[in-house]
Amino acid sequence: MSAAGFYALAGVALVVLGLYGLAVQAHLLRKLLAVNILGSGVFLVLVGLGGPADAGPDPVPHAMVITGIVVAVSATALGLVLMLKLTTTSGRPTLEDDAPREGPEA
Amino acid sequence: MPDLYHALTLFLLLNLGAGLWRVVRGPTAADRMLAAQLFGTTAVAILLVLAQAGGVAALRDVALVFALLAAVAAVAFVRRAWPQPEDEHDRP
Amino acid sequence: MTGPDYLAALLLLAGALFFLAGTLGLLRFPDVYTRLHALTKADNVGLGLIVLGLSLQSGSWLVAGKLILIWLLVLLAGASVSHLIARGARLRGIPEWRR
Amino acid sequence: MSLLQTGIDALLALGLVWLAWRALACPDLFRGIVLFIAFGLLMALAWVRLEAPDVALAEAAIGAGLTGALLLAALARLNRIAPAGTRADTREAWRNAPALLLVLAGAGLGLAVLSLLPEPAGLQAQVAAELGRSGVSNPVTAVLLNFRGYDTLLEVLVLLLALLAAWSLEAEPPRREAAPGPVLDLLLRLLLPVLVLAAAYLLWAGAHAPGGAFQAGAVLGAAGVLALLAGWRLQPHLTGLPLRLAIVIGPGGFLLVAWALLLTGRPLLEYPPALAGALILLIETLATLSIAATLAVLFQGSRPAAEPPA
Repeated sequence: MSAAGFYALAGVALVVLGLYGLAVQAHLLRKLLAVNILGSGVFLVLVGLGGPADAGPDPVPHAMVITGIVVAVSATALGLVLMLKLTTTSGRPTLEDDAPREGPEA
Repeated sequence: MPDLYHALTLFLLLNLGAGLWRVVRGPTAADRMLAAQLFGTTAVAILLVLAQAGGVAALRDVALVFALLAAVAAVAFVRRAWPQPEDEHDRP
Repeated sequence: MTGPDYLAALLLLAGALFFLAGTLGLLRFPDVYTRLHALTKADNVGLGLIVLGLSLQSGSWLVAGKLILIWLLVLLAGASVSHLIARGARLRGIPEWRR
Repeated sequence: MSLLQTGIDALLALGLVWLAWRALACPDLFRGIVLFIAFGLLMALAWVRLEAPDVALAEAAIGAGLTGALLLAALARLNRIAPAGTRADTREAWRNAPALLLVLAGAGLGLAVLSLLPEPAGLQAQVAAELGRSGVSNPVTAVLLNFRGYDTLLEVLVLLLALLAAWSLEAEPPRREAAPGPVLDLLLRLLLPVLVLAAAYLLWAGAHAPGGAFQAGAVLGAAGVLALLAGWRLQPHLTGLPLRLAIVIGPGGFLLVAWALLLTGRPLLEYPPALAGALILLIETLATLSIAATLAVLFQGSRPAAEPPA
């Protein structure tokens, strides 16, 4: 298999790990890490599939990934601000459904 | 010579992998951050070696960016994420 | 391979050795202060030797100058960060290792 | 390809997956963030191996510099707001996972990738054919600023949107920074001019070599983050209109160029070949300023005007 193949498959593994983390982690900061890892996996698949062929690497996925990286960091920054705001309001850095219920019996 | 460069790259990568043990073990936050600092230096070395091996001058620019920003994460750690000793922020 | 090639290879290998020493120190030394000491060996000497070896190979003063600039920047970052972390560790009362 | 190179690629790919797994699964959040910083570093090396130096530059500036600082600063604030909240029991969570569904999704994705790998069909030929008329000789910059310029226009607008959303949330103002001390102060005085110079170099080099507005903006933004971390703040008279102008000048200038071209009867963002190089440099310069200002202000999280003058 070509080198690009390794990275494309690693990208698939990162997508799965990211989805897994996003689904099962309660902490929002951890969810943001998961989204970032998921995004990195997508980028790797994109570039890996357009990877170095006989005609050289394909510049179009490269350009898309560069914009993707910048969008990811700005979205992460916004996500962190949202998380901090939520934590200030609710006292917990998790979404309501993920947290254990604190009913009157607790 | 290209074989030497690639062997060197592989060796440095293995070094980096060994350093991960310190990130996982700690014990203090400073130890983990130190290991990350070493990774940055190792990455610079790898990039410079690969630039020479493949004749890709642009990789030296990547190494330059790494070298320029090597301190950012560690400074963020020291200034923000490391729990402050009590008297530190009361000074003018 | 000619004479300069052997010299460059020797420098690169020596640099790699210092990286190994730095990593081993990071893993084996007992406290954060001694580990800082090990880390700076990789920054200063390890990268320095590799930069020297590659400069010999590059065959261009411009490239050699850029390599040395990169090394100096890493030195600056490494020295400052080591200082900041060591000072922070002392302020926070992280104990030094005693035999 | 030699065995050694295969070894490098295999090690990098495995390292990426292992780091991602540990970053998500380890019990301590701080450790997870440090592992994620190492992950970003390996990503940059992976881009190098994939012959994508432009992407490697962007990843180096953002993954190694900005993201780590952002996450660490957010963790610090989180620890102040909710000291107990940073340790979530991940083990519990990992047990109740819809694992089967994810294994199926992974298998499907893997099969799709494997079936696509043997015949990479790229746009190399089309880009190469049009490159002469694009105004630049770096194909990635040509795609970013010319062939798919509308993508990049929307992208700088996304950055602006993220900043507006963050500002509208009225997050708590950041605490006064401790005095930087002589070493950090000296580091900044030495490093900031070099950072600005490097950003200008990357911006200029982008026309013919890897580099460009995003990489330059990220490096300049990291310089701003470093200054903020040391406690340096903008003069009060600069935090109002001048800062906002720096933030909108990129998307604004881009839109003006697009509008002016429409008036001359051309399709959206199709530059006249004779002017393409100059227009791209103009747009990229303005975009670099805006990207840098936006990233640095996003790192701060709140409106700088809301701070009491120090």
